[in-house]
Amino acid sequence: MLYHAPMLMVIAPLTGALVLRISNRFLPKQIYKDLITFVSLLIPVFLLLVSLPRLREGAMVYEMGGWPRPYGISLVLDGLSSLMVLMLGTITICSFVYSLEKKELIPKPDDYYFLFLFMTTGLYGVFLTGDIVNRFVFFEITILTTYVLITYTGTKSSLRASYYYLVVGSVASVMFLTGIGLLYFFTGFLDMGALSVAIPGLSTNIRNIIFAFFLVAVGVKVAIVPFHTWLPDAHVSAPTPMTAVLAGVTVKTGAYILFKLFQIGFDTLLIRYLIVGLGLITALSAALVSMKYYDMKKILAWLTISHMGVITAVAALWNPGGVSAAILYLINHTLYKTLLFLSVGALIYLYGTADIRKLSLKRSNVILSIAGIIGLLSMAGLPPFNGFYGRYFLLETTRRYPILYGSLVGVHFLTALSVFRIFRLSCSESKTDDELTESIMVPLVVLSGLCLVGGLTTWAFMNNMVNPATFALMGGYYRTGFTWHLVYLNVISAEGVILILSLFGAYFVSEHTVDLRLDWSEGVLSEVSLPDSIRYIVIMIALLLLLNFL
Amino acid sequence: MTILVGLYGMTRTKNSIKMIMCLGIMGSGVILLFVSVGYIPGAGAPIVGHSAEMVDPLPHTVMLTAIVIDLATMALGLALVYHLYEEYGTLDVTDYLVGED
Amino acid sequence: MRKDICTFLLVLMIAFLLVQGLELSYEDKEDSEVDEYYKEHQEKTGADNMVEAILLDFRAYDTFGEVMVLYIAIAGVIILGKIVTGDDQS
Amino acid sequence: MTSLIVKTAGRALTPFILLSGLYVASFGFLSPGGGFQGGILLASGVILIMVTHGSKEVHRLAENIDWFETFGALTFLIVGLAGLLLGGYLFSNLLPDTPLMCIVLDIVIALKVFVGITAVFVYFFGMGVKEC
Repeated sequence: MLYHAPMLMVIAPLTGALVLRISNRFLPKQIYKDLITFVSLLIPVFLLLVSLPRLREGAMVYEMGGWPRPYGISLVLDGLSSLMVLMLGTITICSFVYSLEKKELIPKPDDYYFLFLFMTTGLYGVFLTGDIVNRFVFFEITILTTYVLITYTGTKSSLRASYYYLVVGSVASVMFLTGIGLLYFFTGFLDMGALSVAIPGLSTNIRNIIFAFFLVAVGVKVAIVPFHTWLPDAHVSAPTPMTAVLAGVTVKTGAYILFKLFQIGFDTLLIRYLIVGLGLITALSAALVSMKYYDMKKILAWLTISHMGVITAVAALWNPGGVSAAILYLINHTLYKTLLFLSVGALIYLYGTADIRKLSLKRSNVILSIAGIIGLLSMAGLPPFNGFYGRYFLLETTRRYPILYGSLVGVHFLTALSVFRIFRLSCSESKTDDELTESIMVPLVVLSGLCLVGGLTTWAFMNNMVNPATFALMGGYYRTGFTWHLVYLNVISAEGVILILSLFGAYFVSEHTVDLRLDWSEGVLSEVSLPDSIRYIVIMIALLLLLNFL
Repeated sequence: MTILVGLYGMTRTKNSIKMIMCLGIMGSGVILLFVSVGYIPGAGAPIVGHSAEMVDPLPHTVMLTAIVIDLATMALGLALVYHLYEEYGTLDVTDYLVGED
Repeated sequence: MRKDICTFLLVLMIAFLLVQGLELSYEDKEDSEVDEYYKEHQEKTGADNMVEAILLDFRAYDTFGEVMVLYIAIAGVIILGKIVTGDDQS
Repeated sequence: MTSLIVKTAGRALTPFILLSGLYVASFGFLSPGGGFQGGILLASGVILIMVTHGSKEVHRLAENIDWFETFGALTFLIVGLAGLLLGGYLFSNLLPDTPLMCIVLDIVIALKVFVGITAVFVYFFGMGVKEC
C-alpha cells in the first residue's frame, strides 16, 4: 500500500476537485464542500508522514501503468521532493483554512476551492514526477488555474495582471517545450534519470544552447530579473490566500525545476555563472525597488523576487554547501513569506487598505500583531527566528566568493531597511471595530509558531530534511551531524556578527531618516510594458547564445 | 524558426488579440519542431504494418499534448482579452498600465 | 521603431546562432532506445497506431494531465465569466 | 442573416461530419486519428449547426455542460483507478493484447473534447450575443 503513496498524493486533491465540481447536485451545503476540500488537502500530508520511515532507505519510485522506469512515466519521492511536498502541504492547508473566511472571495467560493484543489494537484505533480514532459503538463495545470485564481478579486488590475502572466507564462511554456524537443533530439530520453546519464555526454556547446530555452522557462517561474515583470502585479491583485500560495510555493517550483536541471547535467560553467550573475542583479535591484512602494503587498512581492534571486545565485554555485543553504533558505522563505502575506491579508480585512501609512501593526488585534512582527523580524533575519539561519548558511558557504558575499550582506541590509521602514511608517492611529475570525487566526498562529520553532530546531531540520534533499540532488552532503550548540553558537561567529551588525545598521539608518523612499527604475524594472518584457526574453536568449558562441 | 517569428511578433504588436495569435504561431512552431525531431529519413507513418520503417512516434505524442495545451491557453487568453476589453474599452496593451484602480 | 529594429536583428542573430550551434542532421539518425522498447511491446497494448499506443498506454498519465488541462481551461473560461460579471446564479 | 443555402448545406453536412468524427475517434487504434481529433470533429459538426441555425437549442443543452465535462474527466480517472485495482498500477492496461482499453479511453476523450470545445464555443457565442 505504501508503494502507491506518491501516486495517491497527486490523485487525492484531483479527485477532491472533481467530486467538488459535481457535489452541487447531491451535497448542496457549504460545510460538506469545505470538508471535501480539507480532507483532500490533508491526505497527501498524511501519506507523506506515513512514508517518511520508508524514505530513509532510499527514494520511492512509482512506475505508472507498470512500464519500467526510462520508458514509462514514473513518480519519484526522494529527499528533495518529500521536503517540497511537506512544505506544499503545510502551505496549502494554511491557505485553505484562511480562505474559509469568505469575505474576500466574493463570487462563488466553491469554484475557488475547485480551482485551488486543481492547482494543488498540479503542484504535487510538478514536485513528484520523474519525467520532464509530465512535469511540463502538470506545470501547465498549475499556471492555467493560477491565471483564473489571480482574477478572483474581480478588479480591473487583477485582469491585467492575469493577462500579463498568461502571455509571459505561455512564452515560457513554449520555450520549455522547445527545450524538451531539442533534448529529445539529442538524447532520445524524456525520463529525468536517463537524461542525467545522457546529458553529460553532450558537448558543452549544445548544452548551453538548449539551456537558453530552459533559462526563459525557469526564469519566468522563479522571476529572476529580466523575467520578473509579471510577479508584483500578480501578487498584489490576487486574493490573499492565493497570494500566499503564489509567493510560498508556485515561485519555488521554478527553483525546484532549476535544481533538477542542474542535476541532470545543465551545469556548465557558462550557465552557472550567468545564473549567479542574474541572481545577484535580481537580489540587489529588487530589494532597492521595494523601497519605492507604500503598498505592503507590493513591498513583499519585490522582496520575494529579491530573495528568490539570492536562492538561485547561491544554488548556482552548485556545491553541496550552497545547495543545502539554498534549500534551507527556500523553506524558511516560504514559511515567513506566507505568514506575512496572510497577515497583510488580515490587515486589509481590518483596515481595507494595504498602504503602510494607513495601517497599524501595533494597534490591531494582538495575535495579528505578534504574527506580523514575528514574520517581519524573521524576514529581517533576527537570530531566534528562522530567517537568520538561512542567511547564515548562505553567507558561510560563499566565503570564497567576495562579490557574492558582499552582495548577500547588502541584500540583508536592504531587506532589514525595508522591514524597519514598514515598522516606522505603520503607526497611524486608525482603529477598527472588525474582529478577526478563527479561520484567519489559526493559520497565523501555526505559521508564526513554525517560524519560531523552525529557527530553534534548525539543527534537526538540517540533519533530517535538508541533508537528504541535498543528497538526492548532489549525491553528497555539505556537513553532517549538526548539533544544537553548533547552530546556536552561529550568532557569535563572523557571519553571525556581520548579519546582526548590518541589522542594527539598518535600524540606525531608518531611525535617523524620516521616510526612505527611493524612486527609480520606472519602466526598466517596475511597470514594464508587455512587449518590453517579451523583448527582455529575446535579449536574454540572444545573450546566452552569444556568450556561448564567443 | 516559426517560434522566433511568433516571439518577434509579440514584441512588435500592441494589440492584445494579436499577441494571443502570436502565441498560437509559437505553438505551431513547437509542433513543427516536434514533427521534425521524430523524423527519420525514408520512414513512413508510425502504424504497424503500414511501412517497414516508421518515424519516431514519441514526439508525435508529445506534440499532441502541446497542441491541446496551446488550445487551452489560447481559449483562456481570449476570454481574458474579452473581459479586459469590456473593462478598459481598448485592446492596446500599453493602455492597460495607465488605468490603475 | 529603433527598438523594433534592434529586436529584429537580435532575433535574426538567435536564428543564425541556433542553426550554427545545433547542426541538426538526420544523416545518422536512429531510433532511440525508448522507441525501440515501445515497438517491441506494442503488441501488449493492442493498438496498431503507435502514437495511440503511446498516448493511451505507455504514457496514459500524460494524456490524463492533458485532458485535465483542457478541462481546467474550459472551466476557467466559464468561471472567469462568473467572476467578472459577479454573477452568482446557476 | 442565414440564407436557405447555408441552412441546407449545414443540415446536409453535419451528419457526415459527426459520423467521421465518431469514426476517427473509435478507430484511432488502427488508423491515424484518436480521441482528440475525433472530439474536435464532433464539436465542429455541432458548431456548424449552431452557426447556420442559430443557437437557442444548443444553449439549452449548454446549461448542463459543466456536469458533462466533469463526468468525462471522472470517467478517465475511474478507468485509471480500475487499472490500479485490477492491474496493480495506476493506468495499467486492463486487457492486455486487445485494443479495448484504447477504444474506451479514446471515446471518453472524444466525448470530453467534444463537450469542452462546444462549451467554449457556446460561451464565446453567448458573450457576442450579449454585446449586440
